[in-house]
Amino acid sequence: MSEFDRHPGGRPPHSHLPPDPALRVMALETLLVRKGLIDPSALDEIADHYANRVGPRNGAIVVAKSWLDPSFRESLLRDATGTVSSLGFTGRQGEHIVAVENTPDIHNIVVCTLCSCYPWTLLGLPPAWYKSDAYRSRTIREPRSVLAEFGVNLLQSQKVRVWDSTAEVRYLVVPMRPDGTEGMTEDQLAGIIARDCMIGTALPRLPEPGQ
Amino acid sequence: MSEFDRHPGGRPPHSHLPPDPALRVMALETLLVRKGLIDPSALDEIADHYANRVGPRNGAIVVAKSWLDPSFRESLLRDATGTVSSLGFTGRQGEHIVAVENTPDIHNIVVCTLCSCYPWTLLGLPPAWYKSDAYRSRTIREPRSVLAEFGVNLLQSQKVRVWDSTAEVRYLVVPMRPDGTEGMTEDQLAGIIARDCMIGTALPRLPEPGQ
Amino acid sequence: MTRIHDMGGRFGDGAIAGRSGGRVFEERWHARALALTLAAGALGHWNIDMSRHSRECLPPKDYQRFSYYEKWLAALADLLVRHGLVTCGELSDPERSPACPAHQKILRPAHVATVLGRGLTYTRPVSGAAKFANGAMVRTRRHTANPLVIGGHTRLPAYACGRRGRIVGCHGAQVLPDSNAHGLGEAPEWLYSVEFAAAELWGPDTENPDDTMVLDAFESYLEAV
Amino acid sequence: MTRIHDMGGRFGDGAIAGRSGGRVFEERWHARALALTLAAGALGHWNIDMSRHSRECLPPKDYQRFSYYEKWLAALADLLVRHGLVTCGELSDPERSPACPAHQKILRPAHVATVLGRGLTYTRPVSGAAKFANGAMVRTRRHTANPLVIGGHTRLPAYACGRRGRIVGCHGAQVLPDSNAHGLGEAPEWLYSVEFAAAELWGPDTENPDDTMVLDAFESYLEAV
Repeated sequence: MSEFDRHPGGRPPHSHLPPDPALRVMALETLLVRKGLIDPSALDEIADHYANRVGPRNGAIVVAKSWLDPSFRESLLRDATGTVSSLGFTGRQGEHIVAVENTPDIHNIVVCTLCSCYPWTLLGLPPAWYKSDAYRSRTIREPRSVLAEFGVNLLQSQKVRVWDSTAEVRYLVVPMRPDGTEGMTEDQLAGIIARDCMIGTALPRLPEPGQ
Repeated sequence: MSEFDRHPGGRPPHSHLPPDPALRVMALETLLVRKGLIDPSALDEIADHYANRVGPRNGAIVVAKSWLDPSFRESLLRDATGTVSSLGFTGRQGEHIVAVENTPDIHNIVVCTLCSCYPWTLLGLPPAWYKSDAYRSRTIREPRSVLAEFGVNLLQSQKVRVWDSTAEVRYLVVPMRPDGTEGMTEDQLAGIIARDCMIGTALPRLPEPGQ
Repeated sequence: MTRIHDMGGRFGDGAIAGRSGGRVFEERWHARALALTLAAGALGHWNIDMSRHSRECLPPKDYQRFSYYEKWLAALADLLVRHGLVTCGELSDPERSPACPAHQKILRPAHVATVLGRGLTYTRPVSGAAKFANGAMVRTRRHTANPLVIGGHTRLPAYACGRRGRIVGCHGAQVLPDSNAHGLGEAPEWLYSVEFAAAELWGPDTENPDDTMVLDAFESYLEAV
Repeated sequence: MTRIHDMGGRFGDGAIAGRSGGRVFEERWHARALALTLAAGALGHWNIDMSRHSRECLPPKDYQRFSYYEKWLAALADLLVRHGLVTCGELSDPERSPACPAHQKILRPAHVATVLGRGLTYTRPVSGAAKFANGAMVRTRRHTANPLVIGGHTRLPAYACGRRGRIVGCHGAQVLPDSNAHGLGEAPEWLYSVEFAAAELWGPDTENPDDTMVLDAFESYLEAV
């Protein structure tokens, strides 16, 4: 047994917390506040940061710019970390960004098989499905089956390239710009670039006429 | 997804049974009796067979005979299936037996990493620990650490050989005959050969003097 | 990776609990679950490899939380539905099911001792001699995958894929689980015991380089080296 | 086999649930669990690799039954005890713990935006050039085991052990998780993207032989072929 698998009394420390998850968090917060390790108002700030300040709109702006500006696109593909930093998109779980571009030949999709690595600075926190066992176990082996569940139909000619986020590099998928978006502004374009397009599990879609 | 992993409605059939295990068995028994698939008195017979008719005494007799009779030993090591059949030890989960003998050079221990294969005809049903994840995952990689948990201290010179029961062959460990057993009868010898000695997680011990 | 059951060598499971033993059946329902499984198996709709595969195919969340006989029960329910003997609706409400006449192969108490005591040999005749002799060096195949069925049953554990070992025994030709589990025939093959050095299997996690591990491998799991 | 978290390629997990998305925090306690983990991390007693390893070391039964933030919480509790900041007794009865003065690195609300927005680069200077050029063929090491610590942390997934691939990118030299997770120093190494043909990884389970999988691999995970 590794030393990490040995627990005195056979019980790992976390088993001493209450069984209900909400009570478990409360117990831990109470304890850490008493121990002087946590300032509860910092917790509110952190929650607010990820609930309201970072989210997939950041990534959508990056993609929209790359569609509109060839030199931005070139810069993004060459040095995404520097390029998105210049837009102020920096921080935890976004320290090293690589942009991978879909083409008529290649469709990219991102997974983290070992945990749930994800570009927080560009997409916010990952959705529950991205962190699920089914997505983690299956995407790396059967990406086309997973894509079909998400309703993504690839071009006949497209190969799939799956990126397993195994280090601190975070991947941003740059989808192909759909037909019919000529003349749209950066803001309008960002509006059709949903979060999943930048993970690789969706394709940008024009709003239905009349909507 | 393999076809075995697809379930209409996302729920595998077993999830339709009641949550409590005892009720689950009862529901299934009720259903199978109604469907004409099960005769409940056959269930009593099966339970009685494994509770009372087969058990580690069978294996202990085989080992004791091998200690007492060199030609039996030779026959057991050459063709265990035939040899134990001649004693009437035949049946389910004992169709193909191989006996592996401990020596001053080699200590044998048996595990089934993929499920819980075990020589039912010679040892009865496996104990809960044999079927546990911890035994299955660890024994094949760190047999000495597992043996230490069972209180087994090997001779300095002994190598460990772990048998992973991956097919329909079932392994019987033949322990070394301890000193001090000279003159004991087959029945007396069988009395010191506990079940775990024939899995490889214990060594035969003489009863304490006075017991 | 195959499935959750293929756990040989996994870290994290902690100490082995309940080493002192205990009763044959710790709960009355354990005996009933075992008996139900054997009695339903006697109907002949599936074989032992299908039973094993049904347990392996339990969702990992269920496989990890279920106790041993809960796995048996769940796998039995899944087999019964897969083979058309019962429906999901009947599982959730057994009383709703109509009473049926007895199955023609229903196991009666008078036959239990005979059936259990007889066993089922897995040895089969094959044409041709065994490919590997005792002492031959072999390598296991590189992928644990079943070559016949995607996600299918196999008895080559993941920890032993692509590893060099030595033939230390031959058990004759036996039914191939990879085929039999999927109703593709018994496809018997020569079955060998293959011995591996601990370091070949575990690399830096080797506990003691003098130790060895032996597994039973079908001929198609092996190539000469 | 490493641990239960190393599930890439595993069969049996079924359909992907909840694909339509949902709120950032589905429950209020999710936000609290995330925030607690980040705030406790800011105290500087452990690094991200230790956090990941703590989650990986959850017993498989817990890892499979816990939801995502339950894993975070449990791993946080284990880290706090391992690093001597709290005791098991205090976890079961927080009110019994004496009130303590603030830790000198306690995260205050005014610093949250700065700390989260700054991030932590993992790039480090190393002496010597990268060993592999773009386009070079490499093979991953044969065992997923951490060579420094038995049962230790590594970022080489089991499905990609002993496989041939091609270098398709280099991300500079970065902190080596295998060392950093165990307090053995940052031991930076060149980090590459390595691309594998699907069939090399999955053999008979390959979904489409035209597809590829790319992972980030540290130089010591690779050998030239």
